[in-house]
Amino acid sequence: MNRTGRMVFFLISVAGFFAIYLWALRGLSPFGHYPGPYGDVLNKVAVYERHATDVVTAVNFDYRGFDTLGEEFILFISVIGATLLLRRQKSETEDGDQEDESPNRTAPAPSDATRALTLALIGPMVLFGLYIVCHGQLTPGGGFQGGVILATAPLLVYLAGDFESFKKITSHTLVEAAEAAGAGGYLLIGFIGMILGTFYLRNVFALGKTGEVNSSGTIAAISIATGLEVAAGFVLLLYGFLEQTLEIRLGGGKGGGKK
Amino acid sequence: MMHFMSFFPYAIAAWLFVMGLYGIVTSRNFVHLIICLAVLQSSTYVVLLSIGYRWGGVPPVFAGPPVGTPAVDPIVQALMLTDIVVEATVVALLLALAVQLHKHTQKLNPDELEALEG
Amino acid sequence: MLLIQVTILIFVAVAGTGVVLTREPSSQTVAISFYGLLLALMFFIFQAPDVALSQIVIGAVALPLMIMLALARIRRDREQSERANKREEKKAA
Amino acid sequence: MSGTYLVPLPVVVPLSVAAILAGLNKFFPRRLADIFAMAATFATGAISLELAFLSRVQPIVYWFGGWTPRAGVALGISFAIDPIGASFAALVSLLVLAALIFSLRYFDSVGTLYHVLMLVFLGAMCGFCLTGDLFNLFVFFELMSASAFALCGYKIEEPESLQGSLNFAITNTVGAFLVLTGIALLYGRTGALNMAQIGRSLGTHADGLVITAFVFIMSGFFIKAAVFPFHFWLADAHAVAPTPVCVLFSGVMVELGLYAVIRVYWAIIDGPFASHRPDLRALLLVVGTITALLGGIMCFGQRHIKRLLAFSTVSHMGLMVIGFALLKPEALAGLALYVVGHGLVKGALFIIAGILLHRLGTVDELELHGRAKDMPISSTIFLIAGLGLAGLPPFGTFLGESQVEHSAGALGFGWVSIVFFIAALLTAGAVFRVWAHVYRGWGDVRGAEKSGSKKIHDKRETRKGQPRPFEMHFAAGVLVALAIAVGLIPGLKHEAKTAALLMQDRAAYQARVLDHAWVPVAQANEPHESEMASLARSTAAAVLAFAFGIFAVSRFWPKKSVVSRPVDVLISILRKPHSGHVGDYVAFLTFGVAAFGIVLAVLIVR
Repeated sequence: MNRTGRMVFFLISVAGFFAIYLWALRGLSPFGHYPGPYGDVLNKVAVYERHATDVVTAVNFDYRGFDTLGEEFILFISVIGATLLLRRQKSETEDGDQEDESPNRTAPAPSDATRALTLALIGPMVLFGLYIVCHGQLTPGGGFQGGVILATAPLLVYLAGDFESFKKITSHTLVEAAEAAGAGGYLLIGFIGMILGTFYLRNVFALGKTGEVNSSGTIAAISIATGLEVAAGFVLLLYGFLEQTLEIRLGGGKGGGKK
Repeated sequence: MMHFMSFFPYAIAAWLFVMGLYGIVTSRNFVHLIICLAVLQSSTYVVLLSIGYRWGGVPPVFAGPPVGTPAVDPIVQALMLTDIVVEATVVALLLALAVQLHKHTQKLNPDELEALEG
Repeated sequence: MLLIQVTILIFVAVAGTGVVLTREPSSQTVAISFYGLLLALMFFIFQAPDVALSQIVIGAVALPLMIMLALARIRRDREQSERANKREEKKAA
Repeated sequence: MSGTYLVPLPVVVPLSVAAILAGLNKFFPRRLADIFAMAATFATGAISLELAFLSRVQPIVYWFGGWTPRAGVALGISFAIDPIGASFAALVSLLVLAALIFSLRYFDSVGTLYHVLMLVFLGAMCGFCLTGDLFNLFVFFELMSASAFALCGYKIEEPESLQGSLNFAITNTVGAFLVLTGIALLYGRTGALNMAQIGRSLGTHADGLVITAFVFIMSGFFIKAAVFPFHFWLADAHAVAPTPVCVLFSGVMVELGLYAVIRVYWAIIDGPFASHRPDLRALLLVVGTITALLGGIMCFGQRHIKRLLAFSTVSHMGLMVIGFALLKPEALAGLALYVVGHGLVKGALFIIAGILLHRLGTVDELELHGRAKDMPISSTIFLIAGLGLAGLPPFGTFLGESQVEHSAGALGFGWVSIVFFIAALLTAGAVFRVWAHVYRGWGDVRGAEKSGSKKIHDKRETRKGQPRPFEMHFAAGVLVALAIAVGLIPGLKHEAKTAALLMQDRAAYQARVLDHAWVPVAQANEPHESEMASLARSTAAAVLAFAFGIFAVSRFWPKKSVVSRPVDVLISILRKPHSGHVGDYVAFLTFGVAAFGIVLAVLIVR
């Protein structure tokens, strides 16, 4: 189809689509009147049963923990997939064009002030990330959000220094192993319940005292595993794209790290 | 106002879905198209959020307010968390494909690609 | 509260439309980052702090960052091919 | 219940091995990774098969984390395993195993990442087959898609491959959001995510919300299932994906899209739709017929063998949609058998195409003309698989097809047999034509260069050398043999019908899941149908398809004559929308959703 044809066809279709969607939405209860019962039941029982004050985290890592397991693996496999898709082929080992003539390729090195500021940010950032990971069962946050925050720490190193030192901290093999360990850790925690003779992903650890950091049993453990996986996963994702972008500026670099 | 509000958030969700589709169909650049897909996805956030909302409800975090305070639905929020991860990962995969496509063809416009006709 | 809710919803709708209609990917990256922040704000207003936090780190930071990096790579491709073209032209001349 | 501890394993085992392989990426020699992956796949298949056997007596309900429902409210996520779901999981494992065997000589495997992707793909499809929770279904759908996108774009050096994967990924992601929106709508109405609980609280009234939610979920899954007008991505993705990935895409992934629609329909939507079944039947019969015929014609018009096989999958998906559309236990039983038979046969055909690519570096029918005369084993397997595609007794496809046709006849839709016949004639005919051209060297292809679809350049996927790769032939041969064996297992038909009754019994499903009740499984009564008629019909269809394929390479085939000109025009018109342009595909997708919604709305609310 040419552009006009496609446009006309689409506009007619989308009018019908919009109409049936709106028709469906009219069948929902009015906004602000959540009908329940799923959420209401959990709001009532989750804190007592799981000793976690953040019900969303309790849902994520316990009641519907199997969903989150799948979600972790979506992230896991996307990182693997992106690594695979961004891999360097044999034909472009050093990605050609060594005779790069454009002088403006090398960005100006960050000034010392910027450098100091960014480096000073790293410590608090890591602490903040860890805090979010560990307090998931108490306050908003958890392994997922904290993990992404943790992943920004190596990025700050990149901003302060350059890709080479970024590469040094984020030893590819190690980060890959960390990612798999996070995802595998989640699976393993699930197995504990099975080994003890109950169900997969059963929360079998001591629940602790509500409101304390080591409360809520496996929820905290899973949150930490998730944090590890997410942090490593996002570092790998950003690494993949950064490498694609920056290899020339740094004179080639080692490449995808694997054959 | 209350009456208006009882349907308005849902309509926003439908609108975002339609806009996302529009962007995808008319896109001239795969990166633009991928971003439109993210807009389309935000429609699902809005619809989930609206379904689980309750007037005057507190967030489903009972660190401050005692259990039993009317709260919004925690389930949709858990679903949205999954949804957000899905968004990030799908965008990452699609971008990786688009980057490679451009590397090999120097093209990103779907109108200019003709490799797969018939 | 009601007024804030209506306002943020309108903002989200307008910003979403704006992101779609911004055809230039690099300015669109800025737009999607802003849009991500607006969504996070909306989640916060509608009592979903957990989701808001995720949305800030993903929607407003990680996602635009990935898009930016991809665009940088694409721009590099362009420059490279342009240079190659020029070189060939030189040779031809 | 015995065997309960097995339930999470079909998902957890492949994912665990994937995590181990990914974590120790650098330290795993290639062969060790092969062995690990194959062992995990084999174990998954064995466990799934065992679950299928166990669930015959009573479907198995398993609550993750031990969150059994309270007062009919499901707190956690359940797996609800019945024989059909578990058998599909076993079929998935079998095809993954075949794909892994085929890819033993796959080049450039990037460490163990390929294995990791395959294993996660396997785990996701198994979870998809077994789950009883609607959102969990979506999660596994996305997990399956994410690994599929990466696998599809594996050959990053080919622009076609990247474009095909982008089309695949974009359309399927839009589909996933449609599904999610449908789930959100149902959740907003019922406040539940467990399928049994949604089904119970949805009531029996079909209003706008229920209709649209079903249309969204159905359309989203139909995108995966490549049903008209959502099928466009399929040929693009298949033409470019690596061969072992094609085996999985065509053999099971596409079918699982339909499986999800069937699961959701019988667990949830049949409540409100029970009195509107004729309306839904009419819509789906039309859609299925169009898909079957369009896919068949497009299939016959291809010269790129993988693309040809891809369109044959579209055609067969149409037949399967017809099997679902009848909404009868017998048809559902036939459909399940057909999925198994078709998956095995199609897997074998793709593997043989992969061998051609391995050996001769192309899968273009005309370029290959007569070049594979010295490949008797491939030739034989290809021919037998073609007969299986045509539905020759005693293939599993025949067993399924005859039951669907019988059920259709009982409902007064005798014309369904004609659709099956035409689809077999076109798709199997095309396969036989390829066989005659490539393996026999019959016919004359000079001057035919311009005809047919556009050529796609393929690169070799495998290391050169060893002209007769034993393990590739072994994989294909086993699949074909199993496809025949499926048709010969005594009592399988009866089992399938019992399983279909089980899947369709909504009240019993709800009682089992939500009330932990033991409901005796209703046994299907022995059918009293005449075997002879369908036996003769299907044999005749297969023979005619063979004759048609041979006729197509003979000199009597009308080229550029008065007869063929209208056909050429038709094909070129049909080819237009298959433009490879993702904007077109999404426009058609929007059209499809809107059309389904409006048609169902008009039929039901009138």
